[in-house]
Amino acid sequence: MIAEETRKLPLNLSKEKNIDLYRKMLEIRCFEEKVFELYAQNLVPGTIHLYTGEEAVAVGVCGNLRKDDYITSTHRGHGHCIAKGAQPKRVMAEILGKKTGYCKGKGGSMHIADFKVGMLGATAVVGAGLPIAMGAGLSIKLRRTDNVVACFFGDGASNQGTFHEAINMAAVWKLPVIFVCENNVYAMGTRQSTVMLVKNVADRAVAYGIPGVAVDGNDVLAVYEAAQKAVEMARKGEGPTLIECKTYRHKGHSRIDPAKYRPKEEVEDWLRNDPIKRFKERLLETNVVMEAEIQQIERKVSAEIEEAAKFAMESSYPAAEEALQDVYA
Amino acid sequence: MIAEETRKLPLNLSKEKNIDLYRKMLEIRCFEEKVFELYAQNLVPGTIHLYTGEEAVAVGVCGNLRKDDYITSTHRGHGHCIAKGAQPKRVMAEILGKKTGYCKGKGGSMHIADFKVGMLGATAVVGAGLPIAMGAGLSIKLRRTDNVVACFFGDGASNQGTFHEAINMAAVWKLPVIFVCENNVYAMGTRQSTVMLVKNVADRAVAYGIPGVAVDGNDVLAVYEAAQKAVEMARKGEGPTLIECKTYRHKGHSRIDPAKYRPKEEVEDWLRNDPIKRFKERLLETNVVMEAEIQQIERKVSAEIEEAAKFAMESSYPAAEEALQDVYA
Amino acid sequence: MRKIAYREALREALREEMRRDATVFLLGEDIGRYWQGAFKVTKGLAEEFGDERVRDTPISESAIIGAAVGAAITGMRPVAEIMFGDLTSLAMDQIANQAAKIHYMFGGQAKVPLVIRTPFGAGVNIAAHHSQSLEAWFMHVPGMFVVVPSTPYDAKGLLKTAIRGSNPVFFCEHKLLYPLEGEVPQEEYTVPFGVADVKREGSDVTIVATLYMVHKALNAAEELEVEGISVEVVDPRTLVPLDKQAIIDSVKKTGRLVVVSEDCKTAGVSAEIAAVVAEEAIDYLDAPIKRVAEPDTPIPFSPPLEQYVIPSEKTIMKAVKEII
Amino acid sequence: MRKIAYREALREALREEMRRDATVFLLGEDIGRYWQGAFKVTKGLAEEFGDERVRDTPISESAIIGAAVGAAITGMRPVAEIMFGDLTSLAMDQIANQAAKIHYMFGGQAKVPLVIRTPFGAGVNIAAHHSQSLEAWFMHVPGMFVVVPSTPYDAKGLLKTAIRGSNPVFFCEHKLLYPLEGEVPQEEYTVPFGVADVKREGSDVTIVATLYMVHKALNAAEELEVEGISVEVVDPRTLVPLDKQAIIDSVKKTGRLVVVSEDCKTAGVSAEIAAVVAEEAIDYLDAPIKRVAEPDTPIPFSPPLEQYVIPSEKTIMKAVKEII
Ligand SMILES: Cc1ncc(C[n+]2csc(CCOP(=O)(O)OP(=O)(O)O)c2C)c(N)n1
Ligand SMILES: Cc1ncc(C[n+]2csc(CCOP(=O)(O)OP(=O)(O)O)c2C)c(N)n1
Ligand SMILES: [Mg+2]
Ligand SMILES: [Mg+2]
Repeated sequence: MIAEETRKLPLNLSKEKNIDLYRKMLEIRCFEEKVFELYAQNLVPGTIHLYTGEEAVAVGVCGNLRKDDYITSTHRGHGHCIAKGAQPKRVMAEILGKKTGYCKGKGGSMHIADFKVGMLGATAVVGAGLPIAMGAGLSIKLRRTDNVVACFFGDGASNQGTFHEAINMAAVWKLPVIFVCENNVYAMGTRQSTVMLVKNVADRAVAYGIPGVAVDGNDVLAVYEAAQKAVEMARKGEGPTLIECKTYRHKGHSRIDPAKYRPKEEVEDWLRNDPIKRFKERLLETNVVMEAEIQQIERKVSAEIEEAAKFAMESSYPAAEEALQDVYA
Repeated sequence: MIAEETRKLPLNLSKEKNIDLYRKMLEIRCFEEKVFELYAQNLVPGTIHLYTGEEAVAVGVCGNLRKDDYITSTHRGHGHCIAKGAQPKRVMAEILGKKTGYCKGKGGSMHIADFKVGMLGATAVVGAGLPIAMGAGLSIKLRRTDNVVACFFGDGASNQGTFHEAINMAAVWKLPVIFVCENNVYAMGTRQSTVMLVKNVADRAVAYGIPGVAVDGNDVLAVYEAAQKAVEMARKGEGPTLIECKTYRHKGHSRIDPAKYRPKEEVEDWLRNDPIKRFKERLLETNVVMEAEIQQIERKVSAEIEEAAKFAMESSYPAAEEALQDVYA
Repeated sequence: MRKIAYREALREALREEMRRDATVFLLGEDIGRYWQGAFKVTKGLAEEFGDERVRDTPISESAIIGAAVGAAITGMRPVAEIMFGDLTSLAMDQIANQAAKIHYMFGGQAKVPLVIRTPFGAGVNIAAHHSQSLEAWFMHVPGMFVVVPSTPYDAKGLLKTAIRGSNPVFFCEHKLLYPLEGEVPQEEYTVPFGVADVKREGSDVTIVATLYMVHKALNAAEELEVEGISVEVVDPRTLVPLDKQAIIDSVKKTGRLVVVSEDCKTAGVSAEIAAVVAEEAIDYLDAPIKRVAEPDTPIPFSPPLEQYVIPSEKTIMKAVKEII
Repeated sequence: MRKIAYREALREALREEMRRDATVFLLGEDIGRYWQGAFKVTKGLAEEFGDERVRDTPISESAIIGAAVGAAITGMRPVAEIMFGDLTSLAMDQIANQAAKIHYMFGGQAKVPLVIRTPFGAGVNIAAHHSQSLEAWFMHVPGMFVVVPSTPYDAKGLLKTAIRGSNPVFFCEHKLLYPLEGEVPQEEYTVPFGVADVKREGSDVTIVATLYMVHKALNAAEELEVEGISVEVVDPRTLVPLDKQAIIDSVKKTGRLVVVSEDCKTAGVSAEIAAVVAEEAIDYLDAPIKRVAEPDTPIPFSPPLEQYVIPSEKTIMKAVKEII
């Protein structure tokens, strides 16, 4: 875990930006808690992989992106969607398998996409998003726009061959891709330290001749800063960066996972290290916002997520025969 | 190319060992020249990938291996076979598609194996040998023998996902595998420096927390020394090493390749840097062997290869229906 | 006889073979003591045999199969688990080009006694990347056996045969079968490859079905019986080798064939079985062959959509009635 | 009409589409100025369009297809070359789970207009890893079209259609076809997907064949004519979509069907075509369906072995005579 001393004051960001980051993190947290609740009520089909505890990563990274920039996502993708600007209600509807969801119920929790905000979709094949993100980067380069792509993936994904192939290609071709490893210590029940000898996934950047940085993934500003640098580089055509964000999932891997493989103290430490709590404290300490404002935000976000859940629950399921549509464009 | 100053006197090796290394390299060279000749006479079906110019790699590595150690090989595998102790005549017969070949004509140049000497076979899928070699290492570990595996692969193969996955697993499990990258500057017409940003393939070892060394692959003793260290480590259960041997193929990639993508001076430099010529000069300079002995070896090797070719040419083709055999064990 | 679940039957096979033969070992993602397998098939095995022989791996499907290949050709008998059948696509080269071809390419020098276990099948709303049935891909790869057990009895007996054999075996399981209970004797037994099992006798129509579809076929058969239609249900149990004779014998008797399989229809399991009969037993047919399979779509997430594409008792009954 | 080689026809299609549409670009191993493609299809294109649009890649099949997918969903029209069809096994996840499923999984939001070109086929003694025919794997993947041109005319017209479409296309070529010459008009044309071509009319038996096998079927047909047997040769040209009607129409006319394809017999192309007819046109058949395909073996190296397993004029004629 990243030590206390790395805590920093808010960067040179406007109050609005700081509030924005906080608000987004909170939105994701509330959203995930709502999903958890609905799941417990048997309203969510299939399985879910919650982003709770990792909010600073998606928000810190996406805080640097424009609407026309791209991201790719994973099985643990709700947070990425919301951070990139997808509407919570349509994300929720998708998770519930409703027709009003982004994918009309065809994708579900593990396959959400919102191409309108540059969210190129989640893949449930661990590591499969890296080459696709790289390809989006190639497309940007060929089309000569100044967009960038942020590619989210887990620590577990960093052992896939696609990690190697995609980062190498992005490096060689100087593509505008930010590879963001969300190192939440585990891939299902497997500790990353048992399947990789180096300390940081970021250390692997050396093999591709690109910058690699490991940051406190529970410090939204640290993530923001690292991403900012990487995004700038990418926009200038100077190639990709590998950013590793050290974080932790508060819950089990998926809904059914009691996560007994995690030492109790480890979990407690990380719960104390909650990214939202930390950022809130910092905002208050530094007088960037007042308690009252925070409370107002919290109320608004909570109401908004309730709205989203209501929307999703009230939406109807797709008609069965729609299963046959959308196979070909 | 590796500079002159790295030239060393023979290591602390017996005369027999020195002669052995020389003899093996020569055997491979003569063998390949014979294959080339037979190919020109239309006696070799399919395509061929000659090892000419790279002999020091297979010989320097295999010089450290016992008969019961393993190797895995590639599409450019004739040299590996011979270095590991396969009989030239049966390798030649396989290349000609004869029944007396190691694989009864089923494999051909790209798929030779001789399990009796621990040569676990060549795969023609670039990079596919790395996981298999790793698996052989796992087998050694599980069976608690002290064998090792040497895994040969090209610079091009180092961009495959299997490179990443296999080396990582070997590292994590401390398997007795020596990953030997034969960096001959090109993968077909593609210069490695255009598809990899780091200087050495060996630099990638850092990503797996294992030793990585780049050596002059045209200096058989340099290869021998690096391999010796790696083999010792592996035998002691201390895990894998990545050795990159900088070398060059004298001919085109395959028979049909005029190799026009290579600058003339580059080719000339490397031809001057011939591993066999260099070692011979060194052996003579240091009086390890006398010119007369060398000549005797040359005559013997040449006769032996002629014998091998004769054997292969005189052998018969398999009967057509044998195509249906060996699908299942 | 005692009843145990399909997943327990598999576990028993693994346990017994690991006890019997020290060269048998397991590898795969999260199969060890911390997770015990995504579907808990390997539960308790790490505790008994240790972490070396019940080996958790990084998420590297290609290297998992490669590791199994390398181990198999040097004297071990690996059983590799790929967590979801869809993910075999990541290891297709190692499976189809290496594992399956090594014995042949090298002229019979090497044996490749390895088993790849993986679950296929839809029905639990986990969408396009976790629900496919891809048996047909592997049937099309010479040099490998393809096993499709539908009951705990078959699962245990076939897995033991797979582990003891000398060839690569692609061992298909089905997510919905894991909890299914069935009779499994205490005593040692194996089930041979290439021997179909007539799961129900009948005289009007033959249904050939595999994996979970066997049970849907049996349900459909029961309902059809009420309507006076007598259905024979043939379960090939292994797709490679395929017990053509058993299928043909049944068709000879009934004159009608419905093939039910959960994979996509085009170029799927049902195509091969239909083709075999069209080639070798067409004269016995009194009606067109019917294929009941997934329409050619990815598996959708939402329950009504997913249910729509999975072959059901209803679609099976409909197909039967169309040719009666 | 002028005659050009199959490889030139492909090159013309690439060149014309690249000139017409700036979003079309090529990527693959050694397709650029230094090697010009393993089979020289892309010769001269890097010179005309530059190294950016005719892009050499590292040896990373999975990332090549992934790059194409990422580019396709963001506005480009990539044409990826996989040097040998056997190597698609390394990119199977990106092909089958990503490229083919993205449009569906995401509810139609994204289009994936990409083409994967690759050569299949045996006959040049390059053994088990460079000689396979794996069309059937891709037919079994919903969401992707599978194209199998047998002539320069079809190759050019179908490739243009593939590049202009909105879906992923798996475009199969054949090593032995590249030098084959045939008539190709100077004028612009395309060949639609899903429309079979009757390459020869006949009345006694229908042969459905694809790729190089079309030519062997035509040769066999000629020889059979001498013996008084009139053969109709139907070339589906695309396997997905499959022009079932054309096949059925021909079978209606002849009453007999031989399916010829170079891939392994079990669960191969010929299984699907046989199954379609057994399902939809069995009443028109006067004889069993015959499949002529590779026996289920890896492709051996040695010339006599290899020739033995590849379907030949002789094996085709034998099959025809068995049902006449
Ligand atoms: C290629 C692949 N292998 C295995 C799985 C099963 N699986 C789903 S999530 C997961 C763990 C992923 O770990 P990580 O990449 O660290 O992401 P996290 O879940 O921790 O966010 C696994 C093994 C999969 N979906 N895809
Ligand atoms: C996976 C794969 N991709 C492409 C090919 C075609 N091919 C054969 S050899 C070769 C170049 C290999 O280069 P390298 O690994 O450097 O070995 P070298 O030929 O230089 O010894 C290629 C691309 C192949 N056989 N396998
Ligand atoms: Mg993780
Ligand atoms: Mg090379």
